[in-house]
Amino acid sequence: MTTSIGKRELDDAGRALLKRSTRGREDFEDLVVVPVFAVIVALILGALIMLATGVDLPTIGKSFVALGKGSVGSINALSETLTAAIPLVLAGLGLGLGFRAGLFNIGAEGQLLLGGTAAVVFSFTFDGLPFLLLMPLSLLAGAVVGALYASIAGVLKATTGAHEVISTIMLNLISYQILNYLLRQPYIQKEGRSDPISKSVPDAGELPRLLDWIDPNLRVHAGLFLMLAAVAVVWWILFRSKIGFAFRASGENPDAARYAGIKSGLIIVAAMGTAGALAGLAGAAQVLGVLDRASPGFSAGIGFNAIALALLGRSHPVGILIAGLLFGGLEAGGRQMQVDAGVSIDLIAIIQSLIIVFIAAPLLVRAIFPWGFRKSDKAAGGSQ
Amino acid sequence: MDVELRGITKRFGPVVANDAVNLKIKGGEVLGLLGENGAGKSTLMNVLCGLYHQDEGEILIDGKPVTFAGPGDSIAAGIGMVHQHFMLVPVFTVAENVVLGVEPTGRFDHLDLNTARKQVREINDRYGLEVDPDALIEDLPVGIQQRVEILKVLFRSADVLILDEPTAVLTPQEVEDFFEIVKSLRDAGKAIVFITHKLHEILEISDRISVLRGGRITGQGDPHELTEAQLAEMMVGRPVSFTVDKTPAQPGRPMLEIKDLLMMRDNDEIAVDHVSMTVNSGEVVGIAGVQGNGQTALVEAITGLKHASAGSIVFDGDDITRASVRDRHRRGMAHIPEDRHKSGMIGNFSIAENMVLNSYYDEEYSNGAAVNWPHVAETAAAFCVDFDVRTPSVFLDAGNLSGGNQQKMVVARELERETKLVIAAQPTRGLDVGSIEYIHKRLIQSRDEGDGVLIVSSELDEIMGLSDRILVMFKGRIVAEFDNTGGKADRNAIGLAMAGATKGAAA
Amino acid sequence: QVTDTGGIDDNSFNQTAWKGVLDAQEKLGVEGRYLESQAETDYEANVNSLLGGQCDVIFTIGFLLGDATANAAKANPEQKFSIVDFAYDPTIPNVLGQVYATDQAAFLAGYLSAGMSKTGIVGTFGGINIPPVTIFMDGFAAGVGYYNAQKGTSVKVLGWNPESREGLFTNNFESLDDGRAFAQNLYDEGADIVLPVAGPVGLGSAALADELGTEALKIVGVDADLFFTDPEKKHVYLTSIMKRMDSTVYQVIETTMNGNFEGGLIVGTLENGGVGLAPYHDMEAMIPDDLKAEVETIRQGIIDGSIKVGG
Amino acid sequence: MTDVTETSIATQKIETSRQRQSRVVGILLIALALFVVFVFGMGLSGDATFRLSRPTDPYALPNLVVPAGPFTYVAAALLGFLGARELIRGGTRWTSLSLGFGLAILVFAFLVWATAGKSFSLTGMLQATVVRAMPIALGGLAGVLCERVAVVNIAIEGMLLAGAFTGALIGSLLGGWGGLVAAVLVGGAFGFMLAALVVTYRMDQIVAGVVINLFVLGLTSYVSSQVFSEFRHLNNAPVFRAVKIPLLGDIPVIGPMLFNQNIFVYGALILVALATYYLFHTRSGLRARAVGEHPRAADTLGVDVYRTRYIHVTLGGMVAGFGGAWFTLGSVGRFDENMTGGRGFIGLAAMIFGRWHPVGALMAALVFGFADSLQQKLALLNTPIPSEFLSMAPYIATMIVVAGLIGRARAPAADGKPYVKE
Ligand SMILES: Nc1ncnc2c1ncn2[C@@H]1O[C@H](COP(=O)(O)OP(=O)(O)OP(=O)(O)O)[C@@H](O)[C@H]1O
Ligand SMILES: Nc1ncnc2c1ncn2[C@@H]1O[C@H](COP(=O)(O)OP(=O)(O)OP(=O)(O)O)[C@@H](O)[C@H]1O
Ligand SMILES: [Mg+2]
Ligand SMILES: [Mg+2]
Repeated sequence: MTTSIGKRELDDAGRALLKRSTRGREDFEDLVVVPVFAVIVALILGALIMLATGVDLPTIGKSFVALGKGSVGSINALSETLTAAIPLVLAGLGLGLGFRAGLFNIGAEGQLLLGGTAAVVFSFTFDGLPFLLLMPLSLLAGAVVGALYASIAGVLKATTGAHEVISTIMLNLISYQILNYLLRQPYIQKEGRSDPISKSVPDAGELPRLLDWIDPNLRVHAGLFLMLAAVAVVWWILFRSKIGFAFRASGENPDAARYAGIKSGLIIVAAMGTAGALAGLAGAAQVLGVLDRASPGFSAGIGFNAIALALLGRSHPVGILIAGLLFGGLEAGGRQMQVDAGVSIDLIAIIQSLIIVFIAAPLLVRAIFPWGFRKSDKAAGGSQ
Repeated sequence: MDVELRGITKRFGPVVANDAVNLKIKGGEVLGLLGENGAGKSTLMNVLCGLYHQDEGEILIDGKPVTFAGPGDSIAAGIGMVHQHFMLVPVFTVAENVVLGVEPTGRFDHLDLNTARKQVREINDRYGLEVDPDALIEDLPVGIQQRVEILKVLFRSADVLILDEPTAVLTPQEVEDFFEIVKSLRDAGKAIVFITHKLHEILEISDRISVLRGGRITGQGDPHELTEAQLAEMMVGRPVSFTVDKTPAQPGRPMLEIKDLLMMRDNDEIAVDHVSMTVNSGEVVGIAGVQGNGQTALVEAITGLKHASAGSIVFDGDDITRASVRDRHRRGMAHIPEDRHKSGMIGNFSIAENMVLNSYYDEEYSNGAAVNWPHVAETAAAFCVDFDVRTPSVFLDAGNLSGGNQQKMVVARELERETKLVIAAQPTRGLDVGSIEYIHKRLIQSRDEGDGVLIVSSELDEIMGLSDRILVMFKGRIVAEFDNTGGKADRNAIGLAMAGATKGAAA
Repeated sequence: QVTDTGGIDDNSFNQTAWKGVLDAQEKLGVEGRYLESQAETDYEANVNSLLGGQCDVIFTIGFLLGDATANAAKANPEQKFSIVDFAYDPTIPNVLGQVYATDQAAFLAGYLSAGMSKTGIVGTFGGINIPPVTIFMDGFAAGVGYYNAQKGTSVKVLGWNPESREGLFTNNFESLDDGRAFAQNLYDEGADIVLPVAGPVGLGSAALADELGTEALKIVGVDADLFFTDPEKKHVYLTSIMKRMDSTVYQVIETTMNGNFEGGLIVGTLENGGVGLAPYHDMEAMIPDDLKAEVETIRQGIIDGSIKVGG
Repeated sequence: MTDVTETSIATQKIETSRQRQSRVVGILLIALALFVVFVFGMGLSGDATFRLSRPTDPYALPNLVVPAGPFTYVAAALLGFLGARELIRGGTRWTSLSLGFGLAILVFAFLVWATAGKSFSLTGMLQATVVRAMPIALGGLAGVLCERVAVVNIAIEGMLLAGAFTGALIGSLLGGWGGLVAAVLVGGAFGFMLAALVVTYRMDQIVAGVVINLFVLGLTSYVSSQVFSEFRHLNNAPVFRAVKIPLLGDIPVIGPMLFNQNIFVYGALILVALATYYLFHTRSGLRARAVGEHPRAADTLGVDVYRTRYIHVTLGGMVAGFGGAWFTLGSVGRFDENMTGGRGFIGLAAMIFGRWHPVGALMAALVFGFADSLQQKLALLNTPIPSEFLSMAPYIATMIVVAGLIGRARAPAADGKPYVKE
């Protein structure tokens, strides 16, 4: 049948359908009130835990001051916060994209390790290239290797249906061994060392520090721009691009996507690859911007924290950015807390988890604090 | 046992699904409950069976008010419901499904499956259900699954049986058998509520009829005094035409030619057994057959979802046996899938997004690598207007639409473009008469514009009403072909062929 | 003080160094702070955090902090640093390296173990294959070899091959359970004395020895005298190879307070008491007197240079 | 009506999926045979000695001495035979079995190759296999209990850690049994918490699991560095020792493996048996599985979906708490930060590998345990293969097996989906 669609004038009835529901109090509560509330309650509970373990009140006060000081209280604090956020956000973006495509990728840790290692190896192999070439190409090497490593899980799932949770857990465990092995190879191992540690990144390969003209100890580096660009790009991919539409469609309903002619196998591999590229970039940014070399376990759990981050950010790029800044701030502030008040930095992990609980379970917040929040209609609605 | 519903009101957020409904159900009687999609029939019955709790009103059994905290209570009170969507655990056996919740047990909570099997067989024999208690549900055709649902209710010795659209997926023969079962239950003194969209069924089986519209009871009546047209008008609020108005077909060039097609199932059984057939432009070909005889596999082969093991498929002169789903779609093949919830749409996507689910990559809707969302939204709005999809906004999640509107959305997506061949599988399953009328009209319109149309349906009426030519599938083969110009095909012969009668009998 | 990943309460490495700070707190009235590293990525950040903390001297504990310390020292020439287990070559003016000739003490332990082993097999395993760890294993193996040469026996050392520089490593300094499993593995292969060189991981080995009974399996402790720092399992320790970081750290603090801080290197040896073999404590009665005497002779021999430990 | 001409039944041969699988397996087995010959067999000499008894055993078995060179050829021949059989008589029922058998032969050939001219204690390795497998098996079993009622439990790792911590703390105060009970209760409490978050507060199941992991890791690490470092006596619990079962424990090889272990090993084996009986042979088990497959159907039949989920997730937490106590009360008596070291995630893998079946999870855990203990032995044997490759071998094997054999294994249908009444 032939219906010309082209540019068609909409009648009133049609135009009426283009109304979007406006954001109301509900969104305000979801996006602002609940998170602020979550942070405050988590901090209070953190204080209670300190009390319970015999920390006295003045020290608790001191530790919260230190937490604030260490995360946003000075240029150095801000710099540390951003430095910590960069790899978290990059890896988190990859995971979030994967979640949207229906892939529960636990493998960011391994992708990050191998991507970072590739960036280091590339940079000292092509030492002598000018900065404008070496640095971007090293980053690219990290992204490519991360993508390839993640694609293993993607290809296995696409061709044999192997569950990506298992294969990415296994790939993580394998990556530690690959890294240990590589770091002992004469080509990669630092001269004169018997422990597994790589050669250093040449200066032209490094992500330059942004604020070292103020103080050489300020570690925030050009990876910051990479992170912001990645947020924008991932947002565009997910919500504006064709491939992103296919990602989301097969994530939401793989069957319908298949019926619509979207090739699920390709999508799985592409989504895994993109996620791996971002994790690889996170690793590359970490070695080129902060660590200067690869050593065993240099990922330091970033790949796992990024899972929490992506979930907290509801797999939305902007959410992930905000969550990443929050986590980065807590990490930097936690360090200060341990120095100033002698409270173990492990408290930060407790606070982080409590924040996630309260943000991810608004029903819980409403159950504990019924006043002030709208009567939740959503609670009664739901499926069907 | 008599049940009375008084002033039942049930809201879902802002939606009032039932609005002060009064209803009486009596033992030894079949009450037919009618209503458009979304009228609130299922909701009302879910309240009665304890799954939902009413916001207002009360339920009386034999005059005494009762409250149900959950389905357990209503089962204990003797009420059993066969739900519109099957409530069977696919990986359990028939016996396990039937006894679930009232299991016979031995010591240490041990599940006594032998007793369960025996009890299932007893009921089987008493009502002539003929179901193998050890078969896995997922291996059974839907007709048999329907019987398992009834077994479940009978097993709990329910006195009130609620049957929510039980015949939607049955073939004519199965419906006849099913009515025998219902009648014997009624004669045994049970009260039965029967919900359906098929007016002739309700006239045939009910003793009393109630009609719901917009959550309220809008009519009551005696099936012996009412006609289908009157019922339809009570349901929809306007006169409805039942016959599909169409001119004789003008078949043109062959649009789809299938030669010697062989399809295998995952378990290595043959699903489609060397089928050859042709669909010409400008004609509607209907495939009749009991579910499980290979129609699904045939459609999957034509649309490219599964690859053929042997044989060829030619579409408008080009061999597409190996072409991808997208390629076929791009060449002008439209596919209205059998199960819209599962494979036709994405509930969490907006209507606009669903409208371009299989064409978002088209130049029409994209700028380079990006999707042109404003244009998509406008087009979707235009489609909604064209196909009477009722929604406040195209940015709403499609999952919020009623079943009929969802199907209209899918049909709009498939037909609102340049098409040459339309494959429609069960295009009106579960829809009310108003929606069915509309979709049928659109399919005929496609034919009149020169498309080839292939309709697969287990609804013999639908096949008879729409098709110019009818093929009957049985055990993976095309066993008979009928010319249906002017509706002249022999309904009985088709039914017999569907049941696998020999050629001699069918002729 | 910035710790390595073992944590301040590891019963050996970090804890011993921290003890030096605590001693100084008590006797010299200084104030000490510590910052635990969770992972290798923290080193630099942690050192930086302490920079802002106006410390007189910052101790970095562990070979792995070598790079981070050097960078920080170069960026902050005013700040005094001291690092345990790392010798810079060339030296950095504001960093004092503290290294230990642990192999000297380990040699004694190896000789003692060889003398005490009933099965003729002793075992060792390490945390990671880095010099401060393998130096224990080298000395231990050399001590066993010396015993074999002296007595004409063939006591075997499992878990470390000084030539190929390969051996048994847990690849972490954390998992106590690995410590138990590795010791069990060595025990299954016949070892009745095990030297775990992996910080707290060795506590897991001690738990196994406790369960099997000290007749079947004895443990040689490292870093501190584990008889005191692991009092619950004190009976399983044959002896400990002590690396007196507490004493060198204390010395560094003392010299700093006196204004005599100088960059460079101090080396702990048997001679200056920077390393040593712990007393036998509960095992005293079990060890034959002539073996004790021989160990003492060797000790003197090492100090006066008549016995070469390395090579 | 026109009759349709009969199409003749297909005479051409169509390859079925089973035949395809046989072909792949056959080729793989033959490739392995060649691998064994050319990589292991070439120039191999000496005997491989596997010690079966320890000096202390009552009935000493002689050592198992295998002439390495000839053995590899026998192994290769066996592999070749299995492969050829699959290729020629493809499509029979024994494909998976052949593959499993072939892999076992490969592992043994590898062991012989690595041990040629040396010796090690096979019994010790097998005993270690069982020991190292138990926390993984218990983690997997916890996962099975949760996922059978459709709650994905990523938090197994955290529950193990919580069990380990509680075992150490309460064990130090009240003794081993007190610690054990407390660990089980605390594991259950975290299970209950997970259930509350996902069932009542409808938090995403993965988020809730990740959060519990983070919380437990933070809390236990915090307390251990803040409190345990100061009060050492709070972290010094007694260890449950191995209890030898009379007679059975004296059987060579099998005895030490199965009948001379601590209560955690016995407990895990009993729990696996109980869970199997419970899930597949009792009324409550049937209901639980129904809740996992089709919660609405279960609900319409009066099964309380929420309650069922609460109960089973709590039970799963208790099992994980028990498994966690192994790290402290069953091993070293002390808690240490993050001492579970990802074993909970491997448990999750074991659950999937084991097809959501308790016995399957146990078997998968044994594979991991075997790889773990094998690797330690190989480090002592000084094989020329870099130890990293040995370490990753089991993980690679797991991926291959998951991809090849159970790619299509099905999780409970409602797994991970919240259930909303009304
Ligand atoms: N769980 C629910 N949450 C929100 N709205 C619901 C829910 N269930 C039903 N509704 C709404 O209530 C109204 C009545 O739905 P119901 O399923 O009872 O209709 P029905 O008459 O059974 O329709 P059909 O013929 O399609 O089965 C519809 O508008 C539907 O969208
Ligand atoms: N009465 C019965 N009892 C048990 N099994 C039956 C019965 N009738 C049919 N079957 C089995 O049901 C299966 C076919 O039914 P089903 O509807 O699942 O097939 P299908 O794949 O949907 O077919 P189609 O391709 O036609 O849709 C066959 O395996 C057949 O053996
Ligand atoms: Mg309904
Ligand atoms: Mg079908």
